[in-house]
Amino acid sequence: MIDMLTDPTALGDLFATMLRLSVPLVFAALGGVFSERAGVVNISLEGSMILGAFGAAWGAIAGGSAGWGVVTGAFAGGMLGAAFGIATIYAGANQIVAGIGANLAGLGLAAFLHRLSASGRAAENRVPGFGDVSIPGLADIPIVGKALFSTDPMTWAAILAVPLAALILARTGIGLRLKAMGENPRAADVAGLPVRLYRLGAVVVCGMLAGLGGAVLVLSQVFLFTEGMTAGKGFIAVAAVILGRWSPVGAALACLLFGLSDAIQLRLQFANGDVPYQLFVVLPYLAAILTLVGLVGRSRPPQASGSFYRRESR
Amino acid sequence: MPRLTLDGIAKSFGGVSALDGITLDIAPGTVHAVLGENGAGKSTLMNILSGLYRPDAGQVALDGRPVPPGDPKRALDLGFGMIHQHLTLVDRFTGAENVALATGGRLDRGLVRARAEAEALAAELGFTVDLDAKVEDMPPGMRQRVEILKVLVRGARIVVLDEPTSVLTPAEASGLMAALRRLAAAGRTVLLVTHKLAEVFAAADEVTVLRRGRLVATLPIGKVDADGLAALMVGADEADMITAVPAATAVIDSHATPVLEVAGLDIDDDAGRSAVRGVSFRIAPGEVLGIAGVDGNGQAELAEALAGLRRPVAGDVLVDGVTVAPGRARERLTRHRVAYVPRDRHHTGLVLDMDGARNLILRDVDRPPVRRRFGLIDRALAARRLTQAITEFDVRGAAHGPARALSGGNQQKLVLARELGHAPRLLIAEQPTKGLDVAATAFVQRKVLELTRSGAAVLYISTELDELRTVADRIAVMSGGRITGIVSRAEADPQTLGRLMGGGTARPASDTRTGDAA
Amino acid sequence: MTPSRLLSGAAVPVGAVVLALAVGAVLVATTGGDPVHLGHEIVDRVLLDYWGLSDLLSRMSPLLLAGIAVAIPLRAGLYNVGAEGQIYMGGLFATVVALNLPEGVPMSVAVLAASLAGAAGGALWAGIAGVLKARRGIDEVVTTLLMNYVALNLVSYAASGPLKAPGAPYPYSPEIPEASFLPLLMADTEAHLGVIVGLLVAVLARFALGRTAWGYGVEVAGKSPGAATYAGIAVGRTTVIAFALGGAAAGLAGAFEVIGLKHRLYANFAAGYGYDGLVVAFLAAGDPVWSIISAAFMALLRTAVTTLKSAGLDATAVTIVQGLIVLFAASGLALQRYGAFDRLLARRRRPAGTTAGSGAAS
Amino acid sequence: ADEALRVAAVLPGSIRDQAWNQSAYDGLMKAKETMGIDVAYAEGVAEPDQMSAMRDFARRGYGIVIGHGGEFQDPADRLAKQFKDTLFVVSSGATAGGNVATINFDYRQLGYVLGYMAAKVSKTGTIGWLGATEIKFSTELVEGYTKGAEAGKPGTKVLVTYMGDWNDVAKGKEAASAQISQGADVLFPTMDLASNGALTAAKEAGVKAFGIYYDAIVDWPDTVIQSVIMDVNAALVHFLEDARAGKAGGKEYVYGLATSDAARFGSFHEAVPAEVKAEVEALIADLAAGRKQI
Ligand SMILES: Nc1ncnc2c1ncn2[C@@H]1O[C@H](COP(=O)(O)OP(=O)(O)OP(=O)(O)O)[C@@H](O)[C@H]1O
Ligand SMILES: Nc1ncnc2c1ncn2[C@@H]1O[C@H](COP(=O)(O)OP(=O)(O)OP(=O)(O)O)[C@@H](O)[C@H]1O
Ligand SMILES: [Mg+2]
Ligand SMILES: [Mg+2]
Repeated sequence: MIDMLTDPTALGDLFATMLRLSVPLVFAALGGVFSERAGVVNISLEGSMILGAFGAAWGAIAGGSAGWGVVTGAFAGGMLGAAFGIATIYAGANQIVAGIGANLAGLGLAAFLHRLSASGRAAENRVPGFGDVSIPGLADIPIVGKALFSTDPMTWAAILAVPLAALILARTGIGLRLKAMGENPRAADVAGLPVRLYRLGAVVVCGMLAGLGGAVLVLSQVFLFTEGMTAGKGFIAVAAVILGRWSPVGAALACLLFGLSDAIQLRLQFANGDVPYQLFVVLPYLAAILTLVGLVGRSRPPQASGSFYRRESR
Repeated sequence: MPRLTLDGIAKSFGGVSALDGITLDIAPGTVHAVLGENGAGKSTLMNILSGLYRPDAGQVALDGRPVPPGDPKRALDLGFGMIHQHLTLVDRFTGAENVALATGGRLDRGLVRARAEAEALAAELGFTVDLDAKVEDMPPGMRQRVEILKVLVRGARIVVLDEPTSVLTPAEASGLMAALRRLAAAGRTVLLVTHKLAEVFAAADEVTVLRRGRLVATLPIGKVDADGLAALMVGADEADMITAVPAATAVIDSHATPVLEVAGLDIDDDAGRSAVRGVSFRIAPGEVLGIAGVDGNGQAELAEALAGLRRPVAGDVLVDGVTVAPGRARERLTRHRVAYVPRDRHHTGLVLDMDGARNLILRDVDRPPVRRRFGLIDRALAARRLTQAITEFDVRGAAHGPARALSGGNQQKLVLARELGHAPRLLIAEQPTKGLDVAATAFVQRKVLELTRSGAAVLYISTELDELRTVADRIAVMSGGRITGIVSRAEADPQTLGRLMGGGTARPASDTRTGDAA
Repeated sequence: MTPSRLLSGAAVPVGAVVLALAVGAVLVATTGGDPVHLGHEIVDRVLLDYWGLSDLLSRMSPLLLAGIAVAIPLRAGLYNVGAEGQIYMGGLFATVVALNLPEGVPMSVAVLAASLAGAAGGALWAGIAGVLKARRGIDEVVTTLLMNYVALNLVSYAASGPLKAPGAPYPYSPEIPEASFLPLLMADTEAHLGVIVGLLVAVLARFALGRTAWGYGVEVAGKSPGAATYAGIAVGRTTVIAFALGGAAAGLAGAFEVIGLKHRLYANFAAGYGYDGLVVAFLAAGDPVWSIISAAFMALLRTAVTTLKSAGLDATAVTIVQGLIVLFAASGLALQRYGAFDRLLARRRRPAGTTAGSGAAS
Repeated sequence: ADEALRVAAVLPGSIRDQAWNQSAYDGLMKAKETMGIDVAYAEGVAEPDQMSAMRDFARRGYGIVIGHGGEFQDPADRLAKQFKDTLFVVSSGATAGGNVATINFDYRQLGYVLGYMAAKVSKTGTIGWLGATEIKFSTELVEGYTKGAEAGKPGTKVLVTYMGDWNDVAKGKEAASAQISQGADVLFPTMDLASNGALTAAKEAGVKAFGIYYDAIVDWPDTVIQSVIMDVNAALVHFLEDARAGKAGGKEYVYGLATSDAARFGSFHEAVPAEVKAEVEALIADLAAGRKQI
């Protein structure tokens, strides 16, 4: 199995698998970063992802192109984000409980609508997705070339989204204000900033990004929607947000770690038939825990994250 | 220029009235002081002006036009700017970012501009601030200065300040007062909440006194003196107590074993930088040693180390001649009977989300009599302590609810009641009268002296020289992490202390090393 | 609490459920179902039925214990997202002990041994997250979440490998000896003693947290780490202990699922209880005793879900309604807690001339 | 109506999984349609709730209660004692007797045929098998598949991947890609919805694959070269017809190539060489006639 790391083709292949497994996570995790930096702990990423996946499939079929799928996928994910946001930011519902509720509602709704709108045979509901676009020359770079430069637009979008999100948070006024909502909403409030609106905005954007994460699965990877197809990726994205210390780049790296270890375990498995497969399945989680212990260490969430902001409470 | 009118403002919290029928008329171009005991409702009133709180009744008007209630954004747009008693800064932002946040900074350009304006203003006010430092790394005084800059940079027309000078040095405070006068002269309206009567006389044109949520009087400053104001605040019968100057009468036995002996203490700050270097001193039974100095010169780390919250790098600490193990808070509280009034009541002093009674057993919850059989807490005892604190220390509003709901001064009183209530051998007090009203300040100073009469020692850290000269027998000055000199109360004139704070020594010194603390 | 307040307190969750059910009824109607009939089903088969009650109780046991598993660390300011994994570890430990008990051990000893082993398994698993938090400052949310996956796979491995019953078509262990069966509360059902233990643990936890010096330390560590350091409370140790105790409660839940319900270790024997524990604890604002109410609520929901599915309701619609109920209940409770309803009423009353607040304070 | 022929099933997964659960659901619906019997089901029932869901049906008076998966064996055994007049049926169950019946497919036999064919078709000498978790269904399929491959062409390498998940389509795709990149050119995905991902990977890479449960060539015309049709559907109807005739009891029902309406193979892809096709057909015939045992 060493050839996985030494043979350029196998390595390139591993790299490509890592990237594909990571891209949906990256979108969702970026969403999570925005939400949590604005002070809202959002575990409803899973719900937004699955609704996004359904939305993307429906939109791409109805609109006849993958582009429509992107729009409807983001919209569907954002709608769940909005519902979660109104419950937590305006009504003051506990963010964890509301997140669990939103996940259930999202999972249920996606499957419910799918059953209403599509036949029971996946292959009959094939979705027009994105094809790979190749950049001649660059695509021939060994190892990373094919994965990075002969791929679909969603992967590029994810790769661009990470620095963009980092830039927004670190360098723009919006980013500064958003972070203030998560650190000390009172400071933002007395500065005349609409705390709840900002938070809601962040949560909706988060839902949309998670929706895109779901859309990637449909539009770029498997070209169909199936019930429960996100299979817990939203929770992995939540973990990636924390593992990446609430920073876009960190979260993206954490997603890559999950993707890489999953890619490796899928390759290690069949060469080691006598090792119980569960050991391979947990590899990504163990890798993440070890990374936390060895590399990441102490981390501080945004100070006001998880809290409901009420103006007249001291 | 705007004329500010308040008409029948009322506000209650959970059925408890904090303000009742406040009607005021403030002329443009004046500085208007607002005075009152702790819990009188000053902050509540100011928060209503800034739109943070929505009044239950009444209205605020600017030039006759009503200001929409409970809308901070509109209030800002109309020109209200408020410096809050409990700072509204983002700890993990730099000073400049905090200013940019308040001024609506956009992209990098906004940050640069906000920074430049804040810097210019700081220079004008005589403030030293490091705008590139994170607020969480700043000493309290600097945070206060950032809060002030943040609001003033916005160019508010009505500037509301809620106890802005409680952690400023005298020089900074007078710089601020002068600036307020200039603002008024330029036609702005200034509302100043303070407990320091000197500031009232220095800066204000008019003064309003609140008592228990009601407006007692509004007077031009020329028509009233300090005693008169005190009487208005607390009622004539109690006013005498305030002005009775406490006399330092404890007998200091400088030959007895010192209660506190500190030898060669080196302490690092959170970032691992050297904060205190080679500090040695003794405090005799019955003695109050004051520590003066500009905030951030190692006082905080010294106090924390002595309280067992921070492990010194080197040096010894002896209480009553017994070496105390480094960094063992519990042992200090109980075995050595060290009391500690921390500078930050929100972070260290109190558990804001616990009620008064539970806060009062923080020191000794795990020992009798609070701890009873099977590890049970004696809740009746805690309740009795609260009753006692309420009567003795006059903690207002603490009978029910979390400490969070208390006014700033009353929170401070709760801490003091707990720390002074255990007959300590040694009291370490950082800015213990911060935010206290005049009566409470005098009361605390009396309590400190009472303590010394029982043979206890006190380390009294304050940035206020007047206060130190009232309570301390000797005053040590800290600068750059060192004690640059210790002088007796009699020698402690502002010039000497000022020189020591600048890093000089009392004797024209040869062992002054200022550079190496960095 | 005046009777009228209590009433309004109950009104909110009930209102939330009614609202969610209304949405559910619309969904049912769109798929051609009969909402009224389904309503009858719930009343007849869950609320007014021996077996329905037994189902409710057998689910309440793990839900309540999982809620407590979240509530205890929460008191120390820590989020235990790992009750799920801790339940699995509890089940695993209990099974190993129950399967290896020497023959002829009296029932009480066998049950106790398996239960304690389960508690130890949960405590150990949670304790790891506690130690990582205390020693290295590693965020407990992510460690507990990730460790769930590890625990699940560990149990899956055990049930399909070393513990697998010979010839089993699915990963499960042999049946544990009858001596280690947890006694039943209701004959012929699965309503086992676990729910009683859960109630006791809830009361005990509330008592220990609220009345003892230890609980006080936990509370201070949770509410103000600064003050805890000042008071010399060992925050690190408190963290580990709070986590371990929470994990023990979850482990107990897992043990009971094995010795009380399934009598074997299955690969997915407790699916979802740990995450529902978060809902239980947070709906109860972290109070173990109030968790009894929220656990009963969640047990009712879970029982109703199965009943609705068997009554022919589309499972996806059921899931939507389930999610909405949780979402609405959380929102409704919050609106009530922060006095939004009071304010609404007061505002409406004000024109009539009464002063806000004064009437209610008695 | 006939009391004994009210039939209910408890399904562990979604009726839209295009696999295990859906085939049972389809079978019920077909039985309802063709035999006019009263059917009910509960889908997505998690392990802690499975016992009470089965009991609920028994109490509602369903004469036959199916637990669709090996995990229902124990609940069925326990309930059988309480409800003596109900016939409990465990799909993929282990032991029958009394009023508990099991329905099984001869997974080894079916896997053997495909392994044999894969080895014959493979050009690289490496073939793949993908599954979700280690249950009887999976382990027996793998066993047969591996043996068949060895019989088809000694030395054929079989890559086995357990994904740990039945429905993660994206991961199914990557798991298949991993096998393909290791040289596998014939894949046998046996998950539920996740198989769609594996088939997508095969399609994109231009390698061949097998379908399961239904004749998948209709949906994957370029990719699927043969399908093993475990027609739970037909098996159920079979069983229920027995039941209507009063012949069903606590027996082990095993469907294999001998009961070719329930367990059979689908269409060959035209690209399958004629001689391979002939050999496979001969093998199937031998197995069906009992001339060959595995
Ligand atoms: N948000 C709040 N919630 C509950 N009670 C409050 C709140 N704000 C103020 N109060 C109560 O209102 C009363 C007035 O408080 P306020 O802070 O206005 O006093 P203050 O005059 O500013 O006192 P200090 O000089 O101590 O700062 C106090 O009894 C306080 O407990
Ligand atoms: N989950 C909850 N939802 C709403 N209100 C709650 C909840 N938990 C506690 N309360 C409220 O908090 C108050 C405090 O409860 P209670 O008096 O029983 O606690 P306690 O005095 O701390 O009890 P003990 O000291 O005996 O443990 C109660 O009046 C109750 O109304
Ligand atoms: Mg105040
Ligand atoms: Mg209590």
